[in-house]
Formats: sequence, C-alpha cells, structure tokens
Amino acid sequence: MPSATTSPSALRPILKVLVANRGEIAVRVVRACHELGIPTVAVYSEADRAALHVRNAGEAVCIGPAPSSESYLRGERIIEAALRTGANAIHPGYGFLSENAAFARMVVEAGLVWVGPPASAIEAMGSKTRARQHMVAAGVPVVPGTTHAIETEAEALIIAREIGFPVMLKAAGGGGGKGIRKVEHEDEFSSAWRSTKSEASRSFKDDAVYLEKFVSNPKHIEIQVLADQHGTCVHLFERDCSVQRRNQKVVEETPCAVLPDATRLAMAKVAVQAAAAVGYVGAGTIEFLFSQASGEFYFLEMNTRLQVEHPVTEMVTGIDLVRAQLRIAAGEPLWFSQDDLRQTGHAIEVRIYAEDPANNFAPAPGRISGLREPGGPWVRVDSGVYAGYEVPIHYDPMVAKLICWGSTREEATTRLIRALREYRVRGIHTSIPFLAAILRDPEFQAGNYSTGFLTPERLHRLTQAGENPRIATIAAAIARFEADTRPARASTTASSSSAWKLAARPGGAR
Amino acid sequence: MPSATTSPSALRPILKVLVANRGEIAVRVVRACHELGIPTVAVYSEADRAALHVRNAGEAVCIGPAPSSESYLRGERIIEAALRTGANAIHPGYGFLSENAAFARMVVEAGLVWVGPPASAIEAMGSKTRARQHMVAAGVPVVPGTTHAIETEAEALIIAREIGFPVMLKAAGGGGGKGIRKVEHEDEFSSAWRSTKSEASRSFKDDAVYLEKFVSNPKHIEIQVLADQHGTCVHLFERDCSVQRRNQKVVEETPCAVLPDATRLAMAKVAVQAAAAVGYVGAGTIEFLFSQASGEFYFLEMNTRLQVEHPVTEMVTGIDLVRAQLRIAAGEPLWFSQDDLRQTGHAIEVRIYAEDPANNFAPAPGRISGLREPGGPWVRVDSGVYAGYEVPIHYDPMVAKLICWGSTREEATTRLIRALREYRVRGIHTSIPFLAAILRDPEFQAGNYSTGFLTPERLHRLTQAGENPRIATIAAAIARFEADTRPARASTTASSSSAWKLAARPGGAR
Amino acid sequence: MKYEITVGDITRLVTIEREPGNGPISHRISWVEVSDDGVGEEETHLVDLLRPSPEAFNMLIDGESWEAGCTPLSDGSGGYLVDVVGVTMAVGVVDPRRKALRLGSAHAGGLVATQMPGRVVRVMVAVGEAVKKGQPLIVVEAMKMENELKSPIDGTIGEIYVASGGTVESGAKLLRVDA
Amino acid sequence: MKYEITVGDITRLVTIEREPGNGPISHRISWVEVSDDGVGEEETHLVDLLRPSPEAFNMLIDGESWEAGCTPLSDGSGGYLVDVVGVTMAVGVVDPRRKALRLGSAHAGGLVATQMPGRVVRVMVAVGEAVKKGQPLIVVEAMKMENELKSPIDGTIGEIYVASGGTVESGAKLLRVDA
Repeated sequence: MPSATTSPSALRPILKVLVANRGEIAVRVVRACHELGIPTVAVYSEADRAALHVRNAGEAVCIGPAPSSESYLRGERIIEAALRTGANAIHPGYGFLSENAAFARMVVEAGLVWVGPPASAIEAMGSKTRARQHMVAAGVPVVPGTTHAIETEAEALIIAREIGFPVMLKAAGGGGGKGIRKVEHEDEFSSAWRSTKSEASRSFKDDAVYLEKFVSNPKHIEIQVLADQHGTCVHLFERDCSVQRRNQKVVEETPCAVLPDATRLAMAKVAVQAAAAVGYVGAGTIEFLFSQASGEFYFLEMNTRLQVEHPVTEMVTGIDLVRAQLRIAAGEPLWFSQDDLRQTGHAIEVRIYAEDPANNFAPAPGRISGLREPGGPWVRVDSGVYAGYEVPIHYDPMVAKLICWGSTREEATTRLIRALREYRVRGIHTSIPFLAAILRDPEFQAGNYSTGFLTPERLHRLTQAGENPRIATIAAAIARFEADTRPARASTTASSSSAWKLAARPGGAR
Repeated sequence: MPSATTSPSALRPILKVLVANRGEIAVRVVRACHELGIPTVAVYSEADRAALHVRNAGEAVCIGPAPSSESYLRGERIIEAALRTGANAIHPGYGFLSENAAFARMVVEAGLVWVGPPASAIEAMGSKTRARQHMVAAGVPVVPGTTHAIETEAEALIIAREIGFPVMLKAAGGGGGKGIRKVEHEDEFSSAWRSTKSEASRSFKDDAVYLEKFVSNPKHIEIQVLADQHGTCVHLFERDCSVQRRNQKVVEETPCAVLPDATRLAMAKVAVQAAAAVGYVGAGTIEFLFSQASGEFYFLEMNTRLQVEHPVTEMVTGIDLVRAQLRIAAGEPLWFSQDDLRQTGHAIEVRIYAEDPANNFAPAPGRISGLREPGGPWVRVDSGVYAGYEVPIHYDPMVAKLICWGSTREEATTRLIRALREYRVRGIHTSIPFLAAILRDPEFQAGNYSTGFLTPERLHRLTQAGENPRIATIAAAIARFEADTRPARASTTASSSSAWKLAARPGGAR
Repeated sequence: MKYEITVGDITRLVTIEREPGNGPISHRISWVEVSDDGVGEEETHLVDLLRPSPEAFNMLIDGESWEAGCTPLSDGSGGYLVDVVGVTMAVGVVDPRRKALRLGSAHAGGLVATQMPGRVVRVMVAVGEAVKKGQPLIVVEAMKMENELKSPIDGTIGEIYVASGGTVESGAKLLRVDA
Repeated sequence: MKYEITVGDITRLVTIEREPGNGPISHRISWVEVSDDGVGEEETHLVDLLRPSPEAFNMLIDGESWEAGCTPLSDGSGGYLVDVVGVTMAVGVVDPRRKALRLGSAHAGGLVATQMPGRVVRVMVAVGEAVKKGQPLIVVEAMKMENELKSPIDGTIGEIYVASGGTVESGAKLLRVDA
C-alpha cells in the first residue's frame, strides 16, 4: 500500500488544484491557489451552477445531482474530473471527503497530490476509541473512561458506576457534535445506551460506543498544528471554541482569554506529541477539554483537516494556513520554526447561518435579495454567497464567516459588533442578530464562559434581542405604498427622493 | 486666542462626532467611531444624498449645493450642523478643511473638540517656506535651497546658479503635487518662474515661490507620527510612496523594500523632532526625499492630518490610527510606548480611481452597474461606493482603496494581484488594470524604484496591458443577443442556462 | 393610504402620504398603536427616502439615518421580510379594505403550510384519516435538518397537496385538516 | 443572429445561436476576424451562461469559468462597456442590417462630443466663427480636471448645443464644425 507521502524528500510542484468542496471554504482555497499562481478547478453539483466557488475558479466541472451523496461525496467522479482537467492535486476543504481515508488513498493511487495528511493518520484519528488508544500510548492525557468500544449494556453500566455519574456515551465513529449523549443518573442509563447505539449505527454505520467521564463546565480549547513531510511539526497556539449550540461551534476566538500561559504551553506540547504519534502531515487540530476548576485538560479528538475556524489563528500568527497546506503538500519543508511564531493581538470569528434564531433556528434557505458585506480595517469576510444568490436547501446553512482582529480582545469584540451592524443579508433570516447579542453579553465579554454558556435561558434572551419595530413599520409602510402607487420598474440608479418627486410630475423625469 | 489644547491634562469625552468629509475617508471615520461606541453625524452636499457615508452614519445633515466651495468647504455651516445635532467633536478627514488653521480655530472657539493638531501647528507647516525655517531651526535636514520666498526673478536666478541646475521652483502655499516645476536648464528659467508664480497665485491665492535643489531619482519616504496632548510623540515607521503619476501617489507600501535600518531610524528620529518643534498633537506625516545614490534624506513637508495611505501603517503596526486620533483628541495619553511598536510583515495599498488608464486617465464618473469587492484573508477594502451608486462629477475620482497584508513583500504583492483580479467595478472605467500591471512590473517587484518609476514609456506599457478581446467579444455577443431576442424583464434570481431554456419554451417558466 | 402593520405582537394603524413640494422630505407617516386596551397616542415621522437598490430603503427619519431591506413575503400576503441593523422580521401589511374582502372568503379548516423551502421526507397520514391536535403529520427537510409539522386541530385529513420526495417552496400548502 | 463586434482594433463577424436541448450549453458562438488583409479562420465556442445579476455574465466557455460585466454604452449605439478581470473595454456591436440603414443617413460634419459627463466651463468660439483643426473650442470639467476639446477639422462653427455652466451627460454633442 503506497503511503500518502511516497517520496517525502522530493519536491512535487503543484500545477493545478481541484477543490473538492463548495461554499466559503472552496472560495478560500481558490484564493490561496491564485495567490500562489496555481490555476484552479471547481467541482459542482447540478444545484450549484450559480455557487460562488464556480464563479471564482478558473475552470468548473459538474459532478452530479444535488444530493451530496451523488456529487460531493463521489470520490471517483472527483478524481476523474481532476485527471480530465489536468489538475495534479486535490484539496478537500473540510467536511465531505476531507476525513475519508479511502478517498485520500484513491487520490494518491491515481498519481495525484493529496493536500492533507496520510490516509494512515486519518484512520488512526478517525475512530474515537482508536484515537484514545494512540493518545494514551503517546502519553497524552485523555478524559477518564474506556479506550475500547463496550460490548454490552451491563458491562457499560459497571464501568459507568466505577467512573461515577454523570458520564458521556459516545459513538466511536462520531464527529461534528453527533452521537454524543450525557447521562446524569443511573436510571437514565439504559435508554441512553440504546439510543446512542442506534444513532451511531444510523449516522456512522458503526454502532461501537464507548464511555467517558463527564467533565463539568469545561472550555473547548483546541491547538492548531502544522507538520511538513520532513518530520518537523509546530503548533500555532490555541483557539477557544466554547460557545456552542447543540455541540456546534458558534463563536471562536484566540487567544483564550483565561488560559494560563503554562497550560497553553503544556497543551501545545501535548498536541505536537499527538500529531507526531500518528505521523501527521499538513494542517490539523487537536481538541481538548479544559477544566477551569481543576486546571486540567484532556484530549478530546483530532480533526485531520482544515477547520472552519482556521482564520482566527491566521489573524494572530500571520501564517496563511491554506498556503501552508499547499506548500507542505508540494514537499516543501516548513519555512519557519516554532520560535518564529507569536500570538499578536486577538481575533474572533462568528459563523453566519441562513437560519432564524427567533424561530428556534429554523433553516432559512432562499434568495438573497440584497447583500452588503462589512469592510474597513481588520475585518475579514470569508463568504460563499453574493447578492441575487439563492441559498440552496441541500447543504449546510453556513453562508459566510466574519472574522475581526484587534490589538486587544476588547478591540476585536467592538470591531466585530460594528462589522455585524454593517452586514446586510436581505431576503432571508440569518444568525447575525444572535451573534451580535452573544458579543454584547457580559459573560462572553468576561471571557471565562464554558461550553455551557448557551443555557436555554440565555439562548432565549439572546435570540429575542434587537428588534426595531418602529423602523420596520416605517420601511414596510413605504415599501407597500410605493408598490401600490408606482408603476413597477427596475431601479436604474440610486434614486433620491427629489428624483422620485420629479418622476412623479408629468414630464419631470430628467 | 485659545489654543486647540486648552486643558491638555483634562479628559474631554467625545460624545458624538461630526465627520466633515465625504467618500471612503468619511466611511472610515464613521467605522472607528462606531467601534468606540460614539454616535456619528455625516454632512453631505445636495449631490451626495446617496453617498455611502450618509448611509453608514447615524445622522446626516445637508450643508449645501454640490460644489465643495458651497458645502464641504463651508466651515460655518459644518459647525452649525455639529451644534444643532449635539456633536461635540469634528473629524476633518483629509483634504477639504483638514489643513485649514482658521477652521480648526473656529471649531475650538465654538467649544467643540477638533480631532487634529493645534491650529498653530497647521500654520507652522502650512507654508512650505515657514516649514523649512522651522525645520532648519530644529536641526532637520532640508533640501538645499531657500527658506524664504524669493522676491524677483533676477534674485532667483542667482540662487539657482549657486545651487546648480536642475532646480525645483515651488509655491510656498502649495500642496498635493501642485505648484511645482522642475527647471532643467538656465534658458527655461524665466518662463518657469512666471508660470509657477501665476499658478501659485491662481491656485493658492499666494504667489510666494521659493527654490530647491532637484534631487535626482529620489524615493518618496514618509514617517507616520502620533503625538498626545501630554508631550509624548512616537513614530510608526515609514511608508514608501514613490510610485507617483503627476506628483500623485498611486501605490504605497511599508516597509520600504530597500531602506537601510540605520536610515529608517535616523529618519524616524528626525520626524519626531520635527513634530515636537511645532507642538504637534494627533496623527501626522513627515515626508522626505531619500536619495538611494547618496543615502541622504531631506525634509519635504509635513501633512498635518490623516493621510490617504494610513492603512498600510495600520496593517503592519496593529495600531488603529483613527481610533488613536479620537482617543488623543479626548485627552488620553498614548497607551503604548515607542518600544511596543514593531513592523510585522508587509502591507501595500492601491488607490482605485474612476478613470480610464487606456485613455490618458480621463475621469470616468457614472453609474456603477455592478460591484463585487474582493474578500478573504488579509484583504482590506476601504470603499466609498456601492452597487448602483452614481460616481458624481463634482469630487475627487477615488472610489476605493484596496490594501493587502502579507508575511513577506512577495506574499502581499501576490495577494493584492489576486484581490484586484476579484475586484469587479462595472459600468465605469477604473484604474484596476493599471494597478495590477504595476504590481506585476519586475522593477516594482525589485522594490528599488524611485519617483521616476512611471516614465512615459512604462506608463504607456502598463496602461495598455491585460485586455482579453476574445472573452469581451463572447460576452458582448451574448448580451446583445439576449437583449434582442428576450422580452425585457428584471432578474429575480441567479438564472442558470437551464432556467433560461425553460423560460424560452411556451409555458415552461417555473 | 392607510395600512394595518404588524411587527411581532405590535399592530399599528398607519397613514402614509407623499410629501408635496421640492424639499428633501418624501413621505409623511403617522400611526396609532392598537391593542386590546384600545388605541394609543398618534406619532408622526418625516422621511427623506433613497432607494440605493430596489430592495434597500435608506431613510433619513427626522434627521437620523436608517436603512432597511424590504423583500416581499413569499406567501403573497402583501407583507415584507424587513431587516433593520441585521435583525430580520416578518412584517404584516394589510390594506384594511382588502382585509374586509378577504375575511369573507377565508377558509376555516386547518391548513398546514411550510415556512421554508425544502424536500418532503415523509407524509405520515392519508386522506380521510382522523388526527389529533399536535399529532405529527409530515416531515420537511431543508439544509440537513428535518422539521416535523403537526396538526393544528383535531379533525380529519381533507386533502394532501404534496408527495413524499417532492420539493416545496416557502409558504407552500402541504395538507388540510378538516374539523 | 449575426453581429459585427469591435474590440480595440479587432473586428469580428460573429454568429450566435441559442443551443437547443436540455444540456448545460446555452449558446453557440462562432466568428471570423475581418481586417484589411481579408478574413481569418473561423473559431467556435460553446457557452454555459449564468446571469447572477442583470449586468453580470458568468460563462463556462469550453469548461473555463469567465465572468464579464456588460453595461450598455450611453451613446445608444448598441455596444457595451465590458469588463473582464478588471479591464474595462468599450465594445462596439453592430447589427449589419441596421448598419446599412445608418450609413445612409449619417452626418458628414465635424461633431464634437464629450466622452464623460461634466460641467461646461468655457465655450471659446461663437457660431459662424472660422476654426482650424486642433484649435481648442470648449472646456468641460469633471472631477476637478479640465478637459479641452479641439476642432476635428478646419471649418466654421455650425451650431453650439450647450452653454457655459451647463452640465452634460456622457456622449452629449457639444458643437458642430462644418467643413
């Protein structure tokens, strides 16, 4: 079996990159390639002809119908498209096939460069139980619990009693916040066991379940690493991703406001150890739970790909992670050392979703009738949409990410609030007001929030904020009135009220 | 006469800021205020109701007809608008009244905070001859020549002979690249003298002219300074603004690629000296000529305001200069020291004008029929326009600034080229292709270009580049064909070709 | 013109007129709030309107600069999806004359409609089947999330307008429960 | 349809058709280049068109993704201001049938028009005045820059369409010089 790094010492120039993804991350990768002077090929489903990544890439190939299972998850079609267009490398982005070891292997076997870690590293970290075994062997602290899947409910209950309730039941093949269940008391155990098993079987086609101690009110802290094909691995410090809803990250920032320097260093050291233990290459992330109460941290899992929240690390370190992925995949040794890396200032990212926070976060696909993205200093928009774009029903509802940098955490926060105030996504509901409310929350501003930050009460409060019925009434009244009294016409220029008035008079149009 | 810094030690909170400007800089200032939680008031001429700064500000006051002389230059109306709306501070931006000492004085006398240097400092630097006298007294190196206006042509000719040709004739009251004439030989002297005199009299209402030695092929290097009301002054390193056309800056970058560290430090020290010599407060810039041949540098002039190119300094130092101006104006002492400041990475700015480079840079006002601004990592857009906006004929043709940061100069350059490639300003001509051609020029990429970079030959070459007649032919053919064969209708969604085809069939529209 | 405008639980009776003359003011708007407690104080606003694009309403309201986006609601009710400083609200706009007309012909049954476009995953009932209020009837999926729609009343399934696997637009009727 | 399309000094005789069938290709375009040396080789391109907005033409041309903006030229000639990767070009588009029609009625005099909107600063001649080719006739200002327009021919001022101080649109006729 050929390894993903067949000839680690030889440079292998990347001539053209096929981006096996869609949305903002495909746009992000296309941008990095163009900055390196590398031509790009987009792939798209039949529902995505109008997607931004197709507009931005140099070439585009349709790979199948709308459902991901018939397009973005079809590895063989993607490889065929690369071979046909002369692309000699594939960047998988995140999600879809990015953590699929079989696909990584197919890419390499087709003679293409895989912009990602070796298939063996993906496999080592792909199963949560196997990852725990690797980490224990490498001396990395893991949450107390089992390192193997548990066979029977009875056995599981015995272990749960030993560890002590509450415990977490987790699907070994899970990820993305799915296949996880907290069990508070022994009398809930039986039903939780069965539903976790069945969800694991349904979602991951693998009903293996293991057990961990529940760490109360932890922070979710993760360490970004970069490893080249020549055995050098560095870390790029931490990200605090503790603002979560349904185990999905909502706001990410770096540095963590309350992490002691010694813990940061210890965590980073362990992360580099963990990556080395599986022969990691490229950009990866080691996730930890950090208990503010005890000061201890535990390995949670490793994401063997680029993360959604990679921009905040870029903003404080000055390292372009996608450019780094491409250079590493081409065989270049890392061009900086650990000592060259610094955290400068503070960066925060928010994820903008097409969803209605005031209506229990119901998905809100539809046509974006108008769009104005914020600009100015230290405001970064990684967007996958544009004015006139119809957000499709088939895929993840994230439409864009907004990232702000500031010389201090307070500066980054106030800048992000300003940028959200400028951001106009019209015609659909978005999470923008919810995100602005989080940033204004005193407990968020204090920085010591845990993954329990979004309690039902706070969620309710933060999703109901910010309406301005008075202005909405005036705008709707004018819109209706103009539609009822004016002949329909396309706007040809920014029309001021005086132009309106002239137009209303006979022969008065200029 | 009250000083602009009546009580230097007392904090004077800024409650609401009136922005006495338009275009991108007014938008920039509004953003900084909103990040500080300070409400804003825009002022606008009758031609500017639709301008972006009016849309972005919290309140807006019309101050007169389109010509600047009847609106943006009417100090008394601006002060009246501030008093009426309860603004207690005025930020002048750049241009217009920003370097008008009389206006600065009026603002302070009206009891308002002037976000700028004391009127006395503006006056000291406002006349080029007076500035030269101040600088000579402060031990700052100036270009050899006179420090006073010269009375007669005969006297001037004697001095010119002493200094040696070529010499520069300069209007004492000049600025912005106007009122400057190079005299190569003695036989051109008489006509140059008379035309400089008459231009000075016409443009600056002051026919005083002085004389400087011509420094051949210099770089234009400037040092950014920040001074608080408590006697502390720091510099924020240099900017290289040597890419100029008709004495107007086109591309600005920092650091300068070829400036020796020792010279950078010497220049910065002299800049702080120069600012101190005139009791400077706020953000200011000392411009120098730097001779690569001799390694010497000379004071050119001081701009007693924010500069167009301030963003590149912000990107490499992390200091928000507009935020700093506001905090300094409120009486805060500087919250960092010289030792805290570092240049990190590299930043380049290009100025995007509504003009036609291929047609001798003819101004190109008109309606922007479509606009897509670039995004992604380390791309900053400071724009004054939006899709549908009609660029007016009355004001400066700059529509936006594009700034990119990179960890190296090469990374910043390639990123900027990528961002320019993404930038779509439709319906008018812009300088975008010219700017991209400059960035691709090998001599620009070498970094040691001088103010003579844009020779007529290079200008010709760089303004004719990049056309793609094949794609333009296809697009125009489709546009004409669709207009000739389809019933006119407003687009309601991104329409793919298959939707078009359905629409073409009877009853086929979905 | 007069409109009844509803934002959340606030309903206002609004009068809007175009402002005559050559000044910057384009519209004059006044309203009273109506509630179970009766009618509130009247308030009036003068607006200088600019439409930078068809969906964008930039308004200088008594000197303050506000911007709202107004996109017609897909249910054809005449209302708008309005966004103000990032917050998007469904705003009901009813012409009182038309309202009187509509009430006369309104259907009394329990219509079940979808608030979002998506794909019908499962129809769990058949025409003629008796259902209880709150009983799950149909599942619509959008963006990888399944949404279960429940019966608004006790009754019998009168009609089913969609089939499993079909896609539906926002506001589409799915089925009707007869009381 | 057939069009004569001119970009810079290149003129092409273009044939464009809508592509039948249900595939992604929407248009088939072929052309020959015409010059004083005769007619060049024919080339053909297949295009999958998407219009994300009325002025934006996103085209997959033989698999390559290109985007151009097309805004009708203000002179009403049927041509477009086309931008491709930031470069904006005036592209002439002529329907050969209409061209024949137009040539018959074209005016032979020396018309002076402005290429940009602006304000007329000075009119330096009067009707009936004799002028030389290259003589400055009128000054138009836009964006703080003055632009002097010169006589295209030797002749006499036939008519002046504008007055000092007036504003003019792009493409507006300013005056006519008769030979």
